[in-house]
Amino acid sequence: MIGFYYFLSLILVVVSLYYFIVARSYVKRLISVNILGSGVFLFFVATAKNTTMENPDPVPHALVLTGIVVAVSATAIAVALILYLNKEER
Amino acid sequence: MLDFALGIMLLSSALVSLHSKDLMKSGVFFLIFGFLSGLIWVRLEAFDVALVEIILGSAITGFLIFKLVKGSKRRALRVSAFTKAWAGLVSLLFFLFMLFYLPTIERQDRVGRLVYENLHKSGVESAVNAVLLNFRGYDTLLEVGVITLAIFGLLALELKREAYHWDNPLLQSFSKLLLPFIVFFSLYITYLGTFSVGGAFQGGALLAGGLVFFALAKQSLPLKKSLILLFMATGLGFFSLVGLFYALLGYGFLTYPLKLSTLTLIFIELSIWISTAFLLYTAYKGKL
Amino acid sequence: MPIDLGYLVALPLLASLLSLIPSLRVYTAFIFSLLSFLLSLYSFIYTLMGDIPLYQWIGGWVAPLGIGFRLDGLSGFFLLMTGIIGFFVALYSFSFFKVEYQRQGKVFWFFFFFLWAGLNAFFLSEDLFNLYVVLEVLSLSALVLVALPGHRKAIKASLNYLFLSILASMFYLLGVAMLYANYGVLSMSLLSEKLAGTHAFTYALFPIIVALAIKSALLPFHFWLPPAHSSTVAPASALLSSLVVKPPAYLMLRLWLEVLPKDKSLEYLSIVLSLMGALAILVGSYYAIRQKTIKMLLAYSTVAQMGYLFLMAPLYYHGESFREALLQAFALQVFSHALAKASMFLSSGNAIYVARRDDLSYMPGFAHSHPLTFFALFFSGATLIGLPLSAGFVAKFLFLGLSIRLGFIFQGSIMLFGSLLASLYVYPIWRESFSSHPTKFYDNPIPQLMELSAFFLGFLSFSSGIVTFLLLQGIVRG
Amino acid sequence: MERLAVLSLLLSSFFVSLFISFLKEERVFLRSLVNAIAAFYKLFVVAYLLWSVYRGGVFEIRYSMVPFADFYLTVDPLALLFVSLSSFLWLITTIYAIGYLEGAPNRRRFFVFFNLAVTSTMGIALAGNMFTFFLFYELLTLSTYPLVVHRGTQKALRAGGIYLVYTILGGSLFMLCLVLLYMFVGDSTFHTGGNPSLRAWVLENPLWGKLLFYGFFFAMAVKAAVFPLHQWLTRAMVAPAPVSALLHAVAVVKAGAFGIIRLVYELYGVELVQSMELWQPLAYLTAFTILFGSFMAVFQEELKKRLAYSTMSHLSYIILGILLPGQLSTMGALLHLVNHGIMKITLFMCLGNYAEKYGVHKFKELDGVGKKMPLTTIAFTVASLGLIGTPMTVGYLTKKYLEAGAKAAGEEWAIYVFYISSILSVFYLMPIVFKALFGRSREDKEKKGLEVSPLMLIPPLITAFLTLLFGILPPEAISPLKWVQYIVNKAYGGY
Repeated sequence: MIGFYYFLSLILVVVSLYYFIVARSYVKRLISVNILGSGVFLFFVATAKNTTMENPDPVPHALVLTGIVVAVSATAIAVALILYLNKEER
Repeated sequence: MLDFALGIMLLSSALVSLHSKDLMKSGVFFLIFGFLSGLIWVRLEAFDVALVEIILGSAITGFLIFKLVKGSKRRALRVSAFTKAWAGLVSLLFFLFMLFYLPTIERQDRVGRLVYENLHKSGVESAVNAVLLNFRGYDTLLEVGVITLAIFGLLALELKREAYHWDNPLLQSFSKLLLPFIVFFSLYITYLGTFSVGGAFQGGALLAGGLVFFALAKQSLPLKKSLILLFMATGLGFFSLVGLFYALLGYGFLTYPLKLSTLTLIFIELSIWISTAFLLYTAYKGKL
Repeated sequence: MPIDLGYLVALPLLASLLSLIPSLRVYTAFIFSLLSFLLSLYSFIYTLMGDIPLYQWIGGWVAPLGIGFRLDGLSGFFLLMTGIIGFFVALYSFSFFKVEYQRQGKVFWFFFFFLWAGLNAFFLSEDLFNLYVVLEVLSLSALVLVALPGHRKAIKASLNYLFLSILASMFYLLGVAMLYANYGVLSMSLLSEKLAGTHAFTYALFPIIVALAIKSALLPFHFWLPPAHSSTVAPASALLSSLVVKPPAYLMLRLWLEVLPKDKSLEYLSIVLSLMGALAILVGSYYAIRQKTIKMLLAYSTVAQMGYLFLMAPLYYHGESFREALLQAFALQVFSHALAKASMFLSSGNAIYVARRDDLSYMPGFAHSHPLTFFALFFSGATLIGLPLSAGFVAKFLFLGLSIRLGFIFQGSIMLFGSLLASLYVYPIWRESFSSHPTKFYDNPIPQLMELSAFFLGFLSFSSGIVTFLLLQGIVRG
Repeated sequence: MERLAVLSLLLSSFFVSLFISFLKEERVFLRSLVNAIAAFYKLFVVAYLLWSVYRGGVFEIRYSMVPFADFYLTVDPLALLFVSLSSFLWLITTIYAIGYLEGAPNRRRFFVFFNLAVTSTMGIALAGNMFTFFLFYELLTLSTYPLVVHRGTQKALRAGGIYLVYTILGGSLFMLCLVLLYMFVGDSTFHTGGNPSLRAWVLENPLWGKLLFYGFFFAMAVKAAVFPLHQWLTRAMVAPAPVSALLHAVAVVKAGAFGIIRLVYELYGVELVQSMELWQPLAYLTAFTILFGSFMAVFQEELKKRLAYSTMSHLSYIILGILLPGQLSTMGALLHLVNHGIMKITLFMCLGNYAEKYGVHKFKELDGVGKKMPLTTIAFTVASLGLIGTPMTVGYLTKKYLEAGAKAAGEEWAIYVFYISSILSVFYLMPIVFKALFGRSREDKEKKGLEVSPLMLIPPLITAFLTLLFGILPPEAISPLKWVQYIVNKAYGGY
């Protein structure tokens, strides 16, 4: 089962990498980078489960929490900048 | 089986969101993607992550992207075949590369066991929060720093933008009623963090969601701007002051003595809770 | 006696918050930049005399569980570099924001101190995941600094920078996740023990290297840098170009020399990196020579100068027996470029201040009107070329010597050729500042602090070559 | 005490430049005072060092600057020869420059770089190994570039560009050779009679040894303006007169020649240079340069350019003297290092006076200045005679030694080269004197008082006087000749 999740995370990363490169609008680029991030987080969380212990490893969970907050911060500022550019265009 | 179903759904929502020419559709599917990934975290027993993902990763990011979609022109620029080709090549190579890598991962105990062994010395009972606030508290300090930085950044640039809300009287009164509950519920979640699933970011994000809802319903908070600013800076300020305080006392930077650790951590959680909430709220509003 | 290294991070963080209070802004900026500078200086002096490497486990939690600070010769030296540049840029900014960009001056300090905290944290950190968060701190604060002028060009540049840097961060995080999955630790010192004799880490290395290459603008990923560094205000440009691109390269050296075991795949990687570095030197210099505006010229020169750090990658792989000399060369190249580039960007701010435009051909004849700025340009230009006594010369001497000793003729010749190219793009700046053409004479004075800080940075970059033995003692001992 | 003396020799002018750079442009008097005091102080230190080195004192400063190479300063007789020459001429030029630049803009910058250039020259003289030599050699480039472009005119800027191209290319070559030297041999210390470890290595790898020797030679030949590398020198004459005088007659070009002395005598060693026949092709090249320079000088309309070509030719006298085997030619070369400096600086200062007073820059404008400016013209005549090699002047001495040296080495052709060059120099110097003295008289209205300010008049007179004095002094007296003899005896007694 863990293997499936690893594979899923890999697919997410690869696909969003492709769309990141071909994206021509900021919105799509932002979405793809966010999905790429989710893929990486999935890798982390799958690793947390990939242990001999009964409970999953809490460290990756904490790291992913940090990662999500960081990603949201970056997204927030990107959104603000893009909105500004859009407004200028109009 | 459920895993496979979830996985396929997650993947297809991601694909739709990425591929769709219609930005609105992309946004909607991105929201769905966030929600589904929340479910997957639950399947993987990452309840804390799930909570944050659903509120932050899915709801708040989704809202932000919606705002963006509204303002963006819906025109799809042509992508040259060449770009597609090399993007495809790069991704394919990366895919193959990672495919070779995946089998090298082994099932093993990583730091997890150590966390559980030292849990009683951390001052909280929940393992994730022990890592977050104590064992790797320094990461969290910087994380609070990052979010503070980002939101102050967008304030500092003074990128003016118009407000966006729903004009619905029913919604307005509902939001007024709802807000106190959300405040208490988010505080409760924050408090839960000391011994179970929950914590400051989760609670803060929840409160932020409530505040955003409140704002969407064309309501404004009865708070002064300077107070909101203060709330926003509380997390980082308090956290780094605590770090400095213990360093000055000679315990070392961010090193809590065992007796005081629970108390300190609760205060830190509270400060992060309030500032996360107001930071995300401001992130949504885009201005004070 | 060692100090608590946490101060180096927490004090600037606190300062950034305090600087938001309008009535305290100036005092905060002054006191805390002085304090941070002194702290860096103290840590540097400690690396010269005290026990190094010094580990400090935050919260008392030792490595696999907690995060550590690590202070050694190299990090101490870079802390000093950050301190010096931070301090002088702060001095410059006092005057600069009084006479220009007053609105931006109100918020500048917040990001300035954040950046400083991030840099200190980066050089001290010992934990790979922690470095990810710090990288984010750095790139977000850099990004805001890029967008600071608020015009369309700046916003666009900062947005492009943001996207690439998020992508890079995600790649880096993926690499860290892979390492954690395989080895179960995040601390660099533990990792180096665990890596020995294994091969799986080479997979994880790939996304990490790509991420670091993007962040330090190595050639195929360099296109974000020139617009980002040239479109913002002078003190911000100075910080970005001198300091913000350096940490990724530093981390790479750290990994290379201290964490990764010797592995055949690394050799191939090092050759690839070296080729990219060589291309960066050639292409960056070529574009720098062709630029018509000062700031673009300087930004492209940053691309070229960063190339040297990667050009020498095969040496890091083959040169265990010269580890010390390599570290010294690396440290000096980073140091000299950082100081010189900061000084040049500050001087370009002075040029724009008097001439009101960025064109090279309208650059004021500083030699005749503003001697201090002229000296700043002169000394820092000499450092960029790598003329003796400058620290840049010593770095190039060492790099050249090591590449010959280890048989890397290609790298050596590119290095020499690169400094010839550097003289080609520095020369126009010198020529214009000497020109006594009447249209280039401006007699309006520049605020003294703006001139002095540019001058001292240039002077230090040039004269530090003569005391390298003193500056690098920490590295020799470590 | 000894270290202090060496350091203060090096740093006195550096501190002056530092001090001046913080002084306001208007503080003329203080600036001049500080300059003069430092110059006198330096002379004093030189005298002290001369005395103690003669008595066998050893002075050195050495520390490891970079992992492979040492920063190494040492005071040996050869260094002192160059040091005393440059610090004496520095004093003279400083006085001259104070007068010459009176009222000109940007004097502060001028003196800052002037002093930096002198510091580098001192460093070049005192350098105890090739690494240190290189440091100061490049620093000299850096500090003289601003002097060349001092006026900031288009012409000056272009000249500066060419100067940089040549010197930076030369510097790169130098650096490459230096690095190779360190990587293969690991040591670049100057030893009387040659560096032993280098010698061992060269004997093993003769090809590399040869290449390295030529590399070093051409890197220094750039500054010494040997034939294909001389373009910068003639163009650099746009610089103000004191710059041309000190830097392009003494410091810069002589730094190249001095480097070749160190290279031949103390790095490779005469024995090696001779046994490997490294010197021959270079000797032909320098001989050609002598003739080429003299020949070109004859046709130069611009007076400073004429002197520049003459400098080029005379520098090659020195280099040829170094390359020719045997004690006598060595003595000739070392003597000419000093003598040419004294004579050439006189000429430049005199030209500066002409230009300052009557705006004379070209040959045809010279008419009649001789009568208006008798003292300057006397000095000019004396120095010209010296350069030609007339008896009773120092020029005669050097020429005799060089010719004797060529004879002793069995290279008779060189004697003819010297003869032809002497004849050519009559053709390029004497017309100036004649035109100045016997040309049409000038119609400018009479100006009262001295022909030029005493600050500009006394220095050339002193050097002209020395040209005569050292020429007629008996061999026993204290003079450059005696010191050169001492050096050569030590050098050739070394093995």
